[in-house]
Amino acid sequence: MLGYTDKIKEISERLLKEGKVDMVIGFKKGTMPMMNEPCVIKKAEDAGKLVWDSNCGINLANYLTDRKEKIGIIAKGCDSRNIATHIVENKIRRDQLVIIGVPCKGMIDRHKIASMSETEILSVTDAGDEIIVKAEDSEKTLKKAEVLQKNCAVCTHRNPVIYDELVADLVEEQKDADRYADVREIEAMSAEEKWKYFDDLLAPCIRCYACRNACPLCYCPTCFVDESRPQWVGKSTDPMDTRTFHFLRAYHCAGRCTDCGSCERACPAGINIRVLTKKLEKDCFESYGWEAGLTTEDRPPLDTYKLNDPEDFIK
Amino acid sequence: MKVIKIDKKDWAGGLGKLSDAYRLFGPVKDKDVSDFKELAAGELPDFDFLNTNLSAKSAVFPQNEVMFEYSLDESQEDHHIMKEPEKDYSPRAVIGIRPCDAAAFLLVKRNFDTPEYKDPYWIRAYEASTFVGLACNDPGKTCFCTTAGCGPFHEDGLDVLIADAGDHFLAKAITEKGEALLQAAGWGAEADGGQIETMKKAAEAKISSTVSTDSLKDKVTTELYDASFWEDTAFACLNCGTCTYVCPTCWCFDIQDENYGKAGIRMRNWDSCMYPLFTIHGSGHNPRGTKTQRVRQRFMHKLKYYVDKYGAGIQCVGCGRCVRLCPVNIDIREVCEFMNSYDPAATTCKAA
Amino acid sequence: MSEDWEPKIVSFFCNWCTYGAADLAGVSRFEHPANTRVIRLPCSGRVSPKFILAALREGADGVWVSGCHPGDCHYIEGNYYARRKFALFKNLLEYMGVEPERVHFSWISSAEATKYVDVAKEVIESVRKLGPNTRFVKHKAKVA
Amino acid sequence: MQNPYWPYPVRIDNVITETEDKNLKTFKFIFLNPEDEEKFAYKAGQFAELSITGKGEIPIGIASSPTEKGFVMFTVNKVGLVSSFLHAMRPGDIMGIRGPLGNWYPWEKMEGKNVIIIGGGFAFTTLRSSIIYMLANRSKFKDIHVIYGARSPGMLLYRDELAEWEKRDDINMHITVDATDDPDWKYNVGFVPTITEQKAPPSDGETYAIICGPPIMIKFTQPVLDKLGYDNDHIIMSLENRMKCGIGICGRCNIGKEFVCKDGPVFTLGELNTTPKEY
Repeated sequence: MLGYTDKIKEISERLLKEGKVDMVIGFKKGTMPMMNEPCVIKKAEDAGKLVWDSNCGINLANYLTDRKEKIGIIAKGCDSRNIATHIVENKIRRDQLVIIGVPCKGMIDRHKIASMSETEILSVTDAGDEIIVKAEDSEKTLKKAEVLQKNCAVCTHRNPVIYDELVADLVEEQKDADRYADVREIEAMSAEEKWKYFDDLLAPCIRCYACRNACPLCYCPTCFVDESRPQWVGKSTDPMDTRTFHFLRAYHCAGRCTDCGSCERACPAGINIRVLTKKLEKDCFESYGWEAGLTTEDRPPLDTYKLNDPEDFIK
Repeated sequence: MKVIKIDKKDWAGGLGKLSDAYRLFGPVKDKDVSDFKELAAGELPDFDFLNTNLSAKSAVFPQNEVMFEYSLDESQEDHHIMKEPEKDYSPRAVIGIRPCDAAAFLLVKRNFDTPEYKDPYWIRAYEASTFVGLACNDPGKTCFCTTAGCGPFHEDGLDVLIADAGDHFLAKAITEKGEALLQAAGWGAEADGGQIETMKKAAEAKISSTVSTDSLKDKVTTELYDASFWEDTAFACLNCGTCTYVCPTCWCFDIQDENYGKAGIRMRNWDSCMYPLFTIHGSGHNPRGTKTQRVRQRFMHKLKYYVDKYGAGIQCVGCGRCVRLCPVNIDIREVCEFMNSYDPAATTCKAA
Repeated sequence: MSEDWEPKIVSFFCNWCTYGAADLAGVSRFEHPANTRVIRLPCSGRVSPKFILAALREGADGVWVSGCHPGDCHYIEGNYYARRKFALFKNLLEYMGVEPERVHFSWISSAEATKYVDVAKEVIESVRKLGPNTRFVKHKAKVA
Repeated sequence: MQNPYWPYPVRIDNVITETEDKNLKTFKFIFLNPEDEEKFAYKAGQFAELSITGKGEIPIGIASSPTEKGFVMFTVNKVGLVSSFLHAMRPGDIMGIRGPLGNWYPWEKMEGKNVIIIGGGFAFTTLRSSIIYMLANRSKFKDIHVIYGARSPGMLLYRDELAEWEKRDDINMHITVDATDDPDWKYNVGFVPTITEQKAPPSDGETYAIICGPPIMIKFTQPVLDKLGYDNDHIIMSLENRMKCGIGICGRCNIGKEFVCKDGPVFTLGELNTTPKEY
């Protein structure tokens, strides 16, 4: 992704200078290795702060919700799909946006790379298809493809689906990715095993809601966890409450989730929460032929129906 | 106080003896993540960690805690009357707590143990605890304890400081409580205290991250509050509660009644100033309704309100957890710098 | 499972069809087991997944949702939307380890008193076979 | 160690529907253990947490006066989970009260001074407490003025008592409603700031003004008081914020370093001007 940053700066500066947008939403370099911080640039002379590398995993569509300004936004494939979803759900208007598309080669898994190093990591830099990991007493070169975020490894929409500017030529899409291997593995378990699997998966959850808040789909004015009349779910870390929270959180993303991986990336407890949203993604694809965020024309699957939708489960 | 040498081969045995007299809490690793848990019989604390994901505050202030029990069954004599549950406040030892986490208890104590009101749950658990600290020989890149009133070998708040010296631990009793614990464990071989001093200097020299806090107390609250940097600082914030939950000095909580048929409990749960629900009025009005207001509250509380209220420095021990675990890299060290160096006059001039 | 255990089924019935069928079964003196607690709703489309989870959390052994046959919705298309919602919901529930026989769906018109009785028996018997529900049941919170 | 979270058990003795919209009810409570009433010694302006077992707690200003013995009284607006449940409760039901909490109007400072009370809507509760208290200690205060406004005559709280106070000559009542089509209405019509401008005495330099009401009323009354010569240290306000613990520990109700529940709810305007306006 070399050269992306320069192009992003150039486009952003131009858009701001020409007054085409009031702000550009992008990433600036973080204070930590493998972390870039979402930021907003309002002046052309500040466009130089913008960066792009393999650490831009947070979904920027999250920062668009209900904004009124004219906005330039940097968008990799998944961001662009969530922007499309935002447009469909009336959380932003298309004509407010100048989408600066980024053909994406995947983001790296910061949890995974951190756990691969004995000592604290000092810096991680992109070098083409490789990344260089510097730690206290070592320097390692890793194949980027081997340390991608799990969702990126199976991504089939790396290129932005809608855009007004493009920072580089489109990249080749991954063709033979097996998107749902992990879901199938769980589906094959017995009810008992499934129950145990999720008990174990969700045990470290501290109910901080980072997964919910990192998700561009979660913008309800009052989340179901905050409703008190009636109260749907308890507030403690009781396993049943935690499970109810994760069930409903995932379900609210049904037919809308683009598998951008923000939830998992944000989770401070390192929980692989995508196995929940991916199940719904898979079902939507298999039952209704639906992939979220590919167009701004079609209604999402729970907002429409076909007369002959499958109903084997109904007596 | 005296310094004891504990051969590592005597470590498990000593802990075994301790478990007769104390409930033991310590860092335990689960799927690569270290956190403080009550140790099962025979379970050893796992010292292979920079710092735990969550702080050790849960040993005294659990994320969910029963305050009262009640019955809603009107055939019962005492229905609808709150009753304090029986709780286990027998001696507990928190083994392997980092000095920063222990120092944090002292900051938090100012909130729970006030001249007017005493929080009985926190105080009883705190008083029942003996804190056995594990000094940091290799502090992390995000540790800024030495400029946050703390340090890798900091002793305030600890009862015993243990330093890992290779094949043995050096244990320094800091309080009588600590001395009693060492005795109960049967560790008694006296050692030279000088080595701890040397290790301490070496560890402190490794701290590369700092904050400046000297000017915070002189800032005018309302000026700092109205500063222009808050909007940019808060932009990336997702308003999740990660920073507050992992923080050893965040103490805010919510109170909830939970009913199970005709009985129930009043409990408290950690809460977070990051959540809109934290402050929303019954009318729907919310004095901290925006993300920027909530982010500002967190930093103003830690770095200004607390400083002014108690005159005892910032409400932060520099453990670096919020820096490491923030999903969007909001960094308290940067914000502290903005605040400490804030000059309203300069900002006004620039704008004009 | 104690001998005299009887499954408790929480039923969410559409006002325009299944609720009427249950009524008709009653006035027609059709015999059927009394394990269901009925909650009447204006449409199967009104059934939120939160309702079903709430029933399980409160200790229901089974949940039964029933509405109008496709094409018969009083509000034209409520049950079509519901159908998709239920399909995804049931799949996710089973994915998380809830037994498939815990939660049931049916289409029963107000004239189908016989179908009502048959499905009621089927629902109750399949839940009886599973035994008391343990999934998603909220017990006293494990708090310190 | 006394547990400050433990509510004294009380029995609902009486429930009065105060307003025509039925959204405000006054609850009279009697302590199950008489010794708890002594522990609950309070001053006008303080509040308490009403604890509904199984639902939660709500912070409510105490409407009865310390000079009234044998019961405590609260007027509650029906808003959320707890207050709605309370509205459905009946005499004889058991619940809890935790307090008294917070500070109070500065009675020591106000002794020997003129006092003007300005209230709007259902914020009149602790003002009722104050009026009863002052009338029971009438000699301690100079002139007392009360300006109290509601949307309509049917929305006024404590109507019987208002009528009685109107008859007295040791308290100057200025009752007002925003509007009314009642031909028998014999008091003022107009918003509180307007009536304040017309009826409130100018400050003699030492007069205290206590204001309680909706934010919009406070916003427009404040300039009127400025004009009448009240300085910021003689304008006293009582704040509301979301609260849980009520004792300055749980962390949510702060304005700057002050907690509304413990350091307030009563502040002078002078004090408020030095804190962030997070209320």
